[in-house]
Amino acid sequence: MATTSSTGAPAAAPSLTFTRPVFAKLSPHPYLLLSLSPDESSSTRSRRTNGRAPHEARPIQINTGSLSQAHGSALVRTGDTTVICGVRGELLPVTSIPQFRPTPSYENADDEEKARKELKEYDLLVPNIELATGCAPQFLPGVPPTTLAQTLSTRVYSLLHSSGLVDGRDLRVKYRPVRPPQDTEAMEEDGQEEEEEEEEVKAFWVLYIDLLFVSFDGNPFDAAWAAVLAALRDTVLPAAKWDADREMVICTTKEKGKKLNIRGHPVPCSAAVFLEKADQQHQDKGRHWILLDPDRLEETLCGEVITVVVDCEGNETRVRSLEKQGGTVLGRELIRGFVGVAEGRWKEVVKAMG
Amino acid sequence: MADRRRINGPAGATIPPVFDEDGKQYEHKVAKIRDRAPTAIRKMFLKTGVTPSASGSAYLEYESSAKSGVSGLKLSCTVHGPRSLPRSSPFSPHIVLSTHVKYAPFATKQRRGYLRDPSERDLGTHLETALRGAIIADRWPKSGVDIIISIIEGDQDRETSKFQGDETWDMMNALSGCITVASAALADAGIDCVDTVAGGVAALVQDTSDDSTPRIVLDPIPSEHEKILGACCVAYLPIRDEVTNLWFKGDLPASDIDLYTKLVESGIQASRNGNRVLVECLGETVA
Amino acid sequence: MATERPLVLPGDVIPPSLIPTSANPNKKQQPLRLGPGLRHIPPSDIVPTVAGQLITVPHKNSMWVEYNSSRYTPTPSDLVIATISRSGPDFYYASLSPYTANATLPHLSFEGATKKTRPQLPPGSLVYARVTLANKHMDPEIECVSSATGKADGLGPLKDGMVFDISLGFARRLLMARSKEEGKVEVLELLGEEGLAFETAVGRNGKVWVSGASDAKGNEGVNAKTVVVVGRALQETDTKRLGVEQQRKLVKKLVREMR
Amino acid sequence: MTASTLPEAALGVLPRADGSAKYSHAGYTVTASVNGPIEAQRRDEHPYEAHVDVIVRPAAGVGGTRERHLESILQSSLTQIILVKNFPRSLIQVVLQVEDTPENDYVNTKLVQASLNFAIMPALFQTSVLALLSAGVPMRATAAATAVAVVPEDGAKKIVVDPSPRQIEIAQSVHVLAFTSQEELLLAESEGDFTVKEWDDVYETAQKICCRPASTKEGMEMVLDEEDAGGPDMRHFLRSTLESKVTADLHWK
Amino acid sequence: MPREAEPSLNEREFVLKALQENTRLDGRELDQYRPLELTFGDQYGVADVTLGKTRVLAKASAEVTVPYTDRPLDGIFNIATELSPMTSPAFEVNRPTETEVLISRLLEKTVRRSGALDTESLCLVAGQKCWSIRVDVHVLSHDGNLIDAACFAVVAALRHFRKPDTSMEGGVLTVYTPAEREPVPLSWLHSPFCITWSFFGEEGEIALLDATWLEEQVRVGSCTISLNKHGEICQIAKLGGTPVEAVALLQCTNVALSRAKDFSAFLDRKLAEDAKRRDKGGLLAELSAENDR
Repeated sequence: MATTSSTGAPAAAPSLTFTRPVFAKLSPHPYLLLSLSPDESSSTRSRRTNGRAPHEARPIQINTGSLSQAHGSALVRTGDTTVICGVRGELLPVTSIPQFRPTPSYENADDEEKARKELKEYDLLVPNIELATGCAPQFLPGVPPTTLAQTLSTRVYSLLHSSGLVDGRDLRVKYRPVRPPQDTEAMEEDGQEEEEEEEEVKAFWVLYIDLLFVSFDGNPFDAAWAAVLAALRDTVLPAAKWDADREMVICTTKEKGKKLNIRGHPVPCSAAVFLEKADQQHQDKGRHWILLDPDRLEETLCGEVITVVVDCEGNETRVRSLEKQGGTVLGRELIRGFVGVAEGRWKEVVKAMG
Repeated sequence: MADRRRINGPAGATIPPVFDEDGKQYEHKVAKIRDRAPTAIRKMFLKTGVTPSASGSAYLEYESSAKSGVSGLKLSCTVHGPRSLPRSSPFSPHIVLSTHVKYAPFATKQRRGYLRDPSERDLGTHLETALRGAIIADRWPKSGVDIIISIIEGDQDRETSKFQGDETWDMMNALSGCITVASAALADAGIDCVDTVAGGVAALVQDTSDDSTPRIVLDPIPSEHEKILGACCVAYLPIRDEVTNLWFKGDLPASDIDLYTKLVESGIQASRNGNRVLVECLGETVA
Repeated sequence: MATERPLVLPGDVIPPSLIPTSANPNKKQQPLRLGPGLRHIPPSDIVPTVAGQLITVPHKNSMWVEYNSSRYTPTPSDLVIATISRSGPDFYYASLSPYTANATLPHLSFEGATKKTRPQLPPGSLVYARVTLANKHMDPEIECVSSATGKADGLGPLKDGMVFDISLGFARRLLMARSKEEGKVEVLELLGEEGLAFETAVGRNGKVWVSGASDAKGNEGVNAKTVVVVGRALQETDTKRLGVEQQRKLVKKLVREMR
Repeated sequence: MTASTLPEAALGVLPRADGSAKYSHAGYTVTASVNGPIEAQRRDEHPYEAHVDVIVRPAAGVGGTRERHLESILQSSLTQIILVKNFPRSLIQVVLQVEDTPENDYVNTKLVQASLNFAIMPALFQTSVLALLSAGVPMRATAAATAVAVVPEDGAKKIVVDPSPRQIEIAQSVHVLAFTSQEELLLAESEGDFTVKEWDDVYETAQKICCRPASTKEGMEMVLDEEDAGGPDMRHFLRSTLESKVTADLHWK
Repeated sequence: MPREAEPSLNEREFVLKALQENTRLDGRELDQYRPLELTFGDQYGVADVTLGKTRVLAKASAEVTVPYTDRPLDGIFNIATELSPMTSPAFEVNRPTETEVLISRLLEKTVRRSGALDTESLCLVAGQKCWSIRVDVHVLSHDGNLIDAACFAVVAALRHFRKPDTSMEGGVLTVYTPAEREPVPLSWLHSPFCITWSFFGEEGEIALLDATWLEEQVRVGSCTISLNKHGEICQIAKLGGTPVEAVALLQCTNVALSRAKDFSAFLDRKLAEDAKRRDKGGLLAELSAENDR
């Protein structure tokens, strides 16, 4: 087994003779290690090979509404990671929901809670992430989604539901059967107000949330989620109503569409842990660095990763999701501290979202 | 059976929104008439190096015309290689091109699936022939290069093409865009070409507005015309004055014999314009 | 008893009291020898890597973890039963355990083998061999002749007979010099006492080869049944974890059934 | 069906696998097989260490994106505790077959579900560790995981160990934490809505369950008494399960 | 994936030699099965079957869905057999092997096509809604004769299974959760079983039941007979291999019938025991459900 010393120091020596890219290709770990731990003599501070400080994230740009075919869209760029998100609504008549129940078994729950369950029960949110666009050499098309792509999709899906970002009530298309002919006016309403007892749900909007990576340079989840969040906030569903005669939902461009009301600003913040010793099997781990917003090279060199999703809108910071795996460096204290870092990132991202 | 590697959504089929305006559409279609001169092509925005980790990459966007609902074409292309072919594949004296064109699910009016459909495969084959003529293939024996294009937004109108039915006209615009953007990406990847190939589209259209005499227009937008009689998409090498790929569709009135040649020539003209943008962009990056 | 052979789990801290410090000072200090299931983490930690009983032998100044597993990892000088899977120009490629990389067996490493006289072994043949080289970075190498003496010492192709799978722990017990006393396995002796004529070869890789005694008449009939009985006796002793007494019962039962 | 309060486990249940374990707790029953180190396919062959391959198979229906996610989480965690460096170029394969999951009597179960089911993690985690131990795969340490939910209860918030599907439905946040036997935090997965303070409490509870200091006989009874309060004592459970296995294996000693 | 290990020449020869002396390695008679065990899970419709070292788990599940357009009055019934690396590292996920295809086809013929489950009873709203019943077969341990074990597990699981209760009022379908109404059993018509013979020797003159994995690797042919306790044969499959005397095959069928009777009696007994066990269990579950509210 390679002893830890031999992975570190000797490999560093030839670095003087190699050009940086060659050194990076040949022995990436020592390359990053060297740059992170400059010898005490020199005054240079600990920097990553991408020139960032360990706790420095890449600036984030967010543009929304650039796609005309989608009902909502966003383009997110952090460094060399670029992802596009398109949200498109399609209609799902209740008749084509086999397990649909007009009065679900959870009447006791309030309407909002009910709507939230509908989202999950009827699969009204459908996020998918496409990596096989040649966005990086390892992601070429013509292959089924990689484990990474599937994992990302699942994480987005889970966070969508657990954070209750979308209000399920926005996705209902309701209809009030008309008894006396004079209140035909009531038909015109798109069922957003309170006397819902007479109204019945005729269909649901299904939101297809498709993410496409144009360029991939690490930390896909943060970028992807930012895109989802921005795109959903940009989403306007066409005004739709149930046409009893034609037994179908009819949309119109005459009335102005329905803007989704998106609850909260959950923003993820990811980091990877870089270990001084390539051999992590020892108890004493030696030094380590927590690299915020890791790039592609760093991700290949780090085993342990953490993602914390926070929402700082209220007076108290709420954590909406916490995922840490693949290592044992990040203990209780470090994670506590990292939530603070996440709060910082939250401000940047929310600002970028405008 | 559902794709177990993706999140599939509801079991029952979902329906894209139906608008009450549909059907009445046809009458006031004439309203949005082409405001460009027949020989003018839309403004293009081309940028290379959008995907740094790829050997070469480029992004192309057509200026979306004034009318709302009409989106400009948006394309992103990455080039990977040249790299050695996998052991399994047979010896090849020249470089092996593999082109892959895919519409993003949100690119068109109808949501696209993740699996490639025939039209996307067609685009891929057309693109390959168009490029093969431009690349100096035998400079890279035993190696292959992947050219991947994502159509982020199709060149399509929200309402139309239900009426013109045929989506081919849109595909032609898409193809010419693909050729131009791929050519830029190849140059960015430093893969030797005899010349910079670019795509161009010309169509023979018929509009009541100009007493429905057929006329040839460059870079047509199907929705701006009532009837498209025929169109062609050419991939053209300006310096060598060669056409590497030609795709023609439609039926031309037999009355005018050299109408076909006219059409192709205007196609070439369109491609020249495209080429100008291309060279400009490359010039910047080199400088 | 538990105090002598405490249960250890991976990563447990071994109390220093249990780590032998060379017993008698007059004999010169010999280094602490770590057996299987332990690893040394500099500077001075000794940590178990498997679940088992910690055995310490102070006078030998050695310690290891006693455990039973079913996946064989080759170790030099182990005796193994290998199945030839194919033959190369100079080597046979032989499998020691399923789904693992083949071991190499030089064509000439048989007793008195020359290019002409070497045994021709078709795929599927069995050989009794010794592991000569085994390290995690290379595929193992085995031999059917002692490189020192040039003699086979019982190694070589195994004709006829049958191989039975047994657990690695049981194989080790069978191979013990005093398997009866240390390993608490008597089956074979008992079967012999019952008058069964058979020969066996035990492979450390969890295989035992049993064959009817090759008597001049070669009365096959008897052999097959005998072999089955021996095989079952061994496997049941292993899987049902029989003590000496139960082994005796088992043998009686099996032999009765056979006759 | 009512979920068992105490975990149960059996080792070596699959005679033809190198190692195997069946584990049931809180309504979940999982069987795992471990094979390895065996020859790795070229595509996941690593020159310096063993590739750990984890496969999760649901009881009903085909696995989907959710299973892939669970697999990747388990894979990254197990790679940490297995001494992968000891077996370069080889493969250690862990297959987890879910047999039983607690039913929520208030919903009809849907077959294909993309949403992550946290509560199943501990069962999967424990089973794989047990199977690895039974296979005698060299490890740096053992580990244990547990699921904890913060459930609102008449105004106040209550921490529930091994929550039932019903409790998860109404929970404000659900957490899964895993610790190595050296008390390092190996895995932490939380979703819902919670504060750092709440997470701290959750951490305390989970840690108590996963790494209660090895207890003596009478200490153990005491543990059993406070079962309902603190949840099961995973470390002791692991040890006693292995104890019986090892003594059985070495009965002849 | 690493290839399946082939038995050595010695093993091949010996197995045959022993059989010629009517001796099997585990001392069984030629027509003797290994001890068959069956345990039901906590949930309805989970059957765990062991046959010596072979172990198969079958799980039945139900879902409301849309019927096939060509069969608007029928429900949907599927048996999914997917061998995982748990069966043997030689199997790869999403890579069906011959064994796998064979098993699923035989189960299909035996259970589905023989109309063991009344699919019309699964129809809820003609052409719109129906039950989709699915059985997942998981092979946990493979020591030969997967087919017989799997078939028994599937039948056991389906007969043990309960699907949610439903009702129709004014064209509105309601599927009740277990809390609202006790689930109901499937309408089951008959219980077919697979009995597989393996043949050995030049003319396949030696025939035996319930072959182990090693025996299967050495056999020259096999024949699977599917029938119920009434002796109604659903299918007979002898897929190639050494030709066998027709008369011998008849003999096999007779023995198969008696085995089928044993199986069905055994299954009935187990189901009865489980029902008794549940009577209390069910009540408890109800109570606990009350507490949850």
